[in-house]
Amino acid sequence: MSGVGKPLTLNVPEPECRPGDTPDFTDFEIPRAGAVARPPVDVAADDIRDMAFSIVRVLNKDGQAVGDWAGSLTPDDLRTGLRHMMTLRTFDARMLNAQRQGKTSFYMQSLGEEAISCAFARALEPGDMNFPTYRQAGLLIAADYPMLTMMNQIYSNAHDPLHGRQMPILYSAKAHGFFSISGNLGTQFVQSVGWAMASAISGDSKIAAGWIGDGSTAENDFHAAMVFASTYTAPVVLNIVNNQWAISTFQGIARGGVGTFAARGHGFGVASIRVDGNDYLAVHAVAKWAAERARLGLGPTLIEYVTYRAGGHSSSDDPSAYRSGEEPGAWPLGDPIDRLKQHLISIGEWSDERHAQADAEILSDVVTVQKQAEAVGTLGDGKAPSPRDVFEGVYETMPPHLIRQRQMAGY
Amino acid sequence: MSGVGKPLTLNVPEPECRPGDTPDFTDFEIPRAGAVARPPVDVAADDIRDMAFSIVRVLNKDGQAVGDWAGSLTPDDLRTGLRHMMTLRTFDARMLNAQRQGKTSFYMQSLGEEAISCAFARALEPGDMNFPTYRQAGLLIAADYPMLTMMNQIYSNAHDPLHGRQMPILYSAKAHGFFSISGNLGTQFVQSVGWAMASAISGDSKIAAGWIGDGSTAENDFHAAMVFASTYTAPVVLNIVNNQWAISTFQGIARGGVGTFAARGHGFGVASIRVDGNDYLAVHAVAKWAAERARLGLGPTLIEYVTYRAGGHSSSDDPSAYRSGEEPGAWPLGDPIDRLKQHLISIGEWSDERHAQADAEILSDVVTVQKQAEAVGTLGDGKAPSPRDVFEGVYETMPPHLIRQRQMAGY
Amino acid sequence: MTMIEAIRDAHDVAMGGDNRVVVYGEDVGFFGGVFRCTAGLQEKYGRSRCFDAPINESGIVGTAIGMAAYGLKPVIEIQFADYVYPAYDQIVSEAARLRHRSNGDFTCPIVIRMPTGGGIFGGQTHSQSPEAIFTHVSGLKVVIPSNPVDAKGLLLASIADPDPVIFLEPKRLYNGPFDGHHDRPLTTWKKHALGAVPEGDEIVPLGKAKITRDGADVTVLAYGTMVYVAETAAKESGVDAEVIDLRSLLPLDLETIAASVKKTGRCVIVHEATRTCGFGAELMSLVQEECFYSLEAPIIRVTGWDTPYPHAQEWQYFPGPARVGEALKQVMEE
Amino acid sequence: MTMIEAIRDAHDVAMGGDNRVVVYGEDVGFFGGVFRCTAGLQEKYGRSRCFDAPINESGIVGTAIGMAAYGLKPVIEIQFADYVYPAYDQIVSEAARLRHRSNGDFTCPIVIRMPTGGGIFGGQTHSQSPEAIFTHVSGLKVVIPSNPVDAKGLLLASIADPDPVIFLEPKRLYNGPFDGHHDRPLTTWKKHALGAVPEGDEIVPLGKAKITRDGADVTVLAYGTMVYVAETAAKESGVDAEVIDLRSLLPLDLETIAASVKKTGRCVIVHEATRTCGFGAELMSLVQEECFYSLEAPIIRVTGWDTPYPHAQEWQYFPGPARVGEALKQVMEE
Ligand SMILES: Cc1ncc(C[n+]2csc(CCOP(=O)(O)OP(=O)(O)O)c2C)c(N)n1
Ligand SMILES: Cc1ncc(C[n+]2csc(CCOP(=O)(O)OP(=O)(O)O)c2C)c(N)n1
Ligand SMILES: [Mg+2]
Ligand SMILES: [Mg+2]
Repeated sequence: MSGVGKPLTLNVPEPECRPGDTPDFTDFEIPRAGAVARPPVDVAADDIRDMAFSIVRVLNKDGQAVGDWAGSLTPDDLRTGLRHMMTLRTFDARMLNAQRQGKTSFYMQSLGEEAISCAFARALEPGDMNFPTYRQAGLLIAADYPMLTMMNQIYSNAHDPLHGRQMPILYSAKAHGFFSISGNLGTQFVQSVGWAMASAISGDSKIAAGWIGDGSTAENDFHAAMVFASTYTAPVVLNIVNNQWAISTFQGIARGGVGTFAARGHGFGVASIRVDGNDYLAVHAVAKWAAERARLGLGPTLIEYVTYRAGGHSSSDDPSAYRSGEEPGAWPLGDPIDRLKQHLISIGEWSDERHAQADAEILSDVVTVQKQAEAVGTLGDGKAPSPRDVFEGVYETMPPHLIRQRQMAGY
Repeated sequence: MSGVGKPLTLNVPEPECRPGDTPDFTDFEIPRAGAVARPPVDVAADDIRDMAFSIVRVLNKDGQAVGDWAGSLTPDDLRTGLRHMMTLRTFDARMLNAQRQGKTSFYMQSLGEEAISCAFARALEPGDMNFPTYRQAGLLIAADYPMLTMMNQIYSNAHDPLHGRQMPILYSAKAHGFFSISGNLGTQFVQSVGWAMASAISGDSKIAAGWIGDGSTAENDFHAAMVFASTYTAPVVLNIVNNQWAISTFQGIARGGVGTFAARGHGFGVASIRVDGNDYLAVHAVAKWAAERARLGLGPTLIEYVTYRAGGHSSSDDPSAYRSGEEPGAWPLGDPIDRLKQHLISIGEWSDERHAQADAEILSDVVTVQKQAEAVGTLGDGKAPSPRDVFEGVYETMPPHLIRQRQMAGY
Repeated sequence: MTMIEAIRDAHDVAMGGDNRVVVYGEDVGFFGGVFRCTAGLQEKYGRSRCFDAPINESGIVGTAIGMAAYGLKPVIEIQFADYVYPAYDQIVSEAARLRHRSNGDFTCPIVIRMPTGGGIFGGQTHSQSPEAIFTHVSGLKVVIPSNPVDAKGLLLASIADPDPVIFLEPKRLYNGPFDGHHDRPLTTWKKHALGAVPEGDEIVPLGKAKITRDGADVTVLAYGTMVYVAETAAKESGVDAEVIDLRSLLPLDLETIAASVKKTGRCVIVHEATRTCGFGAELMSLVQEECFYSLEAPIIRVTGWDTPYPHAQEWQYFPGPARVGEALKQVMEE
Repeated sequence: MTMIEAIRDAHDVAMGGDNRVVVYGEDVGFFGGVFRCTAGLQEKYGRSRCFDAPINESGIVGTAIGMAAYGLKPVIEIQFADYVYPAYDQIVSEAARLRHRSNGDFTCPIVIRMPTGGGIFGGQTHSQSPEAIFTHVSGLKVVIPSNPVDAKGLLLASIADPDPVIFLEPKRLYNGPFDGHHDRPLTTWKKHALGAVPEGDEIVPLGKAKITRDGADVTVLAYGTMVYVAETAAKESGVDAEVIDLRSLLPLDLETIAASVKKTGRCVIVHEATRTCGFGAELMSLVQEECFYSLEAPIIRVTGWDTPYPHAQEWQYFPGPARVGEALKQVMEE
């Protein structure tokens, strides 16, 4: 029984389904919509421990909004949300295609995860600040950031606000509550906590929101964020988007064999909630709850959005090499756009016709904007940012050695 | 109720007692000895969640060993343990004094925490590997590592096995299951997990033990260790020594306002236990339990030892600047040596006379060894390691540029 | 063979020959790495010899140090060199120091592989060349191949080495040699002599540079992608330049370098990394220390600028054949 | 005033003048830092302006970046420069890049203070001089004072600076000037002219070196503790050396350096950091780029060796006045 002398073996978690296998989500426990109660915002973190192991859901399979968490949004709000998600999806499709046509170098889409960023954006107040990853473009769409500016950035053309310095989609939009995206995973998570601490130090009432992917929770910045957020009771909402995959690596490698990502909050006494990430209403309601908690000085909330990355990791990725092509279709939480559409239809506030019409309008809008952007330029074609811009902005004032180098470079 | 517009404030945790205040530990919950049951080693981590919020204790205030966790040691074992702890304390006192006399540059003692390393060492098997901090010299004492070698290291004299390269007490003793101590906090914690993974990869039966201080749990390596240990079910025991202080910083800054350090394991589904660190029997029993668990392939255990750093942080530190001088005396879990001594007396296996005699013998042994070490040399006096040794061992084979530099240096 | 295949082959040979060799990193297991350098190894050697790691570079290196202390020989991948910074503490404070601080009680024979350099429109976080932050650290070795033959041979030598090795893979060379003319058709390793990678466990020793082009008038010191750029610049500028592929930056083959500069009397140093405190500064210092009285003109550095690696202006940043050619002419004029 | 008091004073002036200045780090709050550089600030400005941080260097820098993005001006302490490595990613990939990658949408005016250098028997983890891993990074400034007057003035300038500044404090100078003669009695700043720190908010601008000793025959480039060592070596060797205290490594006062070397025709560079790829390599490169035709002898570097900083053999490692003096004589002989 002591194990002395008995050979050990290494446990390496593997997903149940690889290319050729049939996806089977029967072990994936999904509580009924409405089953998880909504606690008061000043609840003690430890009293809602079970919420890290359940899933807050509002929309049931008939498209009805049920339970405590329902009712935070009007039909107008919901139609706006639907439009945001549809816009994001159309935008993504067009841009991914533009990348394939060689108009830019790279693209990453939010396919299947649109509800999260789109609904979350609507739970914040002006002046609050998101620290996003590359998969939260919905925060910009839902904050009415100009699509044209996004495209100019993606094309690295002369109107790119970042002057061609950054890869596509690594936007920065302070006035829209959107922190400059880093290519380095995880770093922004603890920065969001610092921003929130600064708000508290300044006696301000603004809150911050940190974002991280399931795979990236393994990064050390996750720990730093949790330590600082819990110690200083920072007014921050910490969001984990669990879309099941980190490039080719399934979430079990970051999560370990047991528990949930939300449960990571328990070691820090942080209120932790799991939510159906494909349910616009649930995402919005939980985000609102957490934002209110932060704003009242009650401290951080850790939210895990349970969702699925329906597309490739990026334009450089081919998921068929490591997961079953049937998996996206088998994903049991459905599609966020379809679900919100069905809900609106079921409450008599939407129809298939209006939906088709909206789709057409959105496509036409996106195409119009795309033409404007392309008229300026695409990567390597048309009006481009200046090489001089590479030297500008490294410092506020260009130091002598950079001036020399710029001159050597001939700009 | 929404908090919009209400000014936030930064919460900065403060200890209840600073110099001039009277220590008050009445809020510090201490379960009765024997109150926490001993689960089977294959218990599911989640089923012992409460153990991270309680404290396993064996010795009650009358010095009796009570409850499920008692009985793992014979009176001979206990006398050996007592001797180890007394030796460590005497060794520390002499070396701290030698530092004050200018015989070396620096020293760190284990005062008040002797039970943890001394008892833990006796729960391992030959070939297992500790990844210690600077406050686990008891692992060496209890593994019968020669005190003379330790002193030679402390004095950086010609017989120092580390050739004067390292600061005092940063021992390395592979054959005694003791990994080279780093001056950088936390790094060893994740290395211990790697060592354990290697054992499992190799089909070996050896286990590793990682060590970290309460303050250092805030370091990111803590997270890395937990992620890898949980994902690969590594055969490792992860030890947090919560001695309440990290230099001048009380444990609340690392821990945040709620929870315990042991609870950090819950987010990873890792079995987590809190134990009375000043109770030799409790430490040994819990360590044995965790080691067995690891050896059986049941994965990591996170143990928090609740103890108190009775002395200064190091020879460079004066704790009276930041904590009450009465605090060490008011610490409610008592002194580990006194408690084990009382237990042995209460079961008729020891006496005040034998204790006094043992004390005298130990002192005489330590003094004898100290004289031997000092006869070789102390820092800057007597036989010293060679300057050439600085260049040796950077690589297995000295590369040309280092040979050139060694020659320039004249060695 | 491409450089990717050569690296894969080196892994295969090393794992086949020594079961202490274990391979892991982000996406390294089932998928075989985002550049596919470890494809097929998990299938062949099992999940406990080649596996996916959590996205935690510091943990990847930290666990590798523990494994090495146990007695294994981990070969780990950092997905891009730009992502090695989180692991810098474990590399500098631990891997590099372990042998010395323990007086050989513990050692750290690990290889940390990472794709380096730009030229793929990867922007500032997929293009960096951080060699200088490793060459400054005593206890590390730093290796960078420029072709499939060297990639395999140097990787085998690195795995065999008893000390920690930073193994930088110029990603722009993975699929073919690249001379900096980004607007010309791609070429592949198939047609290149150095694509003919020998079978088996032939190593290329660390610390030996290679003269890839003989010349009389100026010595060009280069490594990685810049080797081809330098060769091309020499050809195109008409300057009779001797090009040295350093192959290993630490240990450095100063003998070969000094002999060449003493012969030519002139020196141009080329690297893609930012200029200030880049490895070029060390090369320049060594050359002036060793060859001062032979130098007929100031040594010139051609490097990346002291800015982040830009996305759209990639080719203005990249020290291409035009810039190197100008430097060659300039050094001849002085 | 000691250098510690000067640093404390700079904090006080900055915090008093601008409530966006916040100060934190390990043991920085109640206790005032292990070197006491922030003593009294928490009491004076309250716990939300000066506080203890968890032991997580990466988190300290990461939160400071967030605070700076909000609009505060964090001044943070890393307890020893040897412990900055865990924060390297946040510094390099984030603080240094933020302004550029967001085109000024967000900026990062933070000061990262850290005690640097050896001479206190701190062994390999309390003695390091990591300046070169920061000077290689575009977007950072790197400052290192050598006396109380400069410490205060440069720290005030760093806090006022709109970009991230690495502020290295030579701990061997905290309590008094130190010329490398470790066997002689200590002196204090009290008796030294540069201990007379002006009151108020007088800044010493970044990017301006200072000639601390005029000389005709050789230029010595030094910073931090090495300034005194160099001055002493000049005195003791009898070589008529001009000593330049660089004060700021990035931006660097190349003008002053080049003017001096052009005058003297000879140059010795001194630093405590390990040799290979140290900042001395960059200095040597710049001097040979700017002054090639004025150089009458090879430039010499006197540096720490490429080994960990040893405990017992500290003074064999430390580039003391004897070694610098020898270099001065050697450079004169060539
Ligand atoms: C520090 C760092 N390490 C590795 C990478 C390479 N990388 C980019 S995205 C990615 C996977 C991230 O997965 P996840 O966090 O789950 O986010 P998702 O892409 O699923 O939204 C990896 C490994 C990186 N960008 N930064
Ligand atoms: C990476 C790093 N940061 C900071 C330090 C400085 N330091 C040395 S000990 C210490 C406190 C550690 O406290 P804790 O982990 O509680 O251990 P204890 O000393 O109480 O045993 C600090 C901050 C260090 N050695 N390494
Ligand atoms: Mg993911
Ligand atoms: Mg402690």
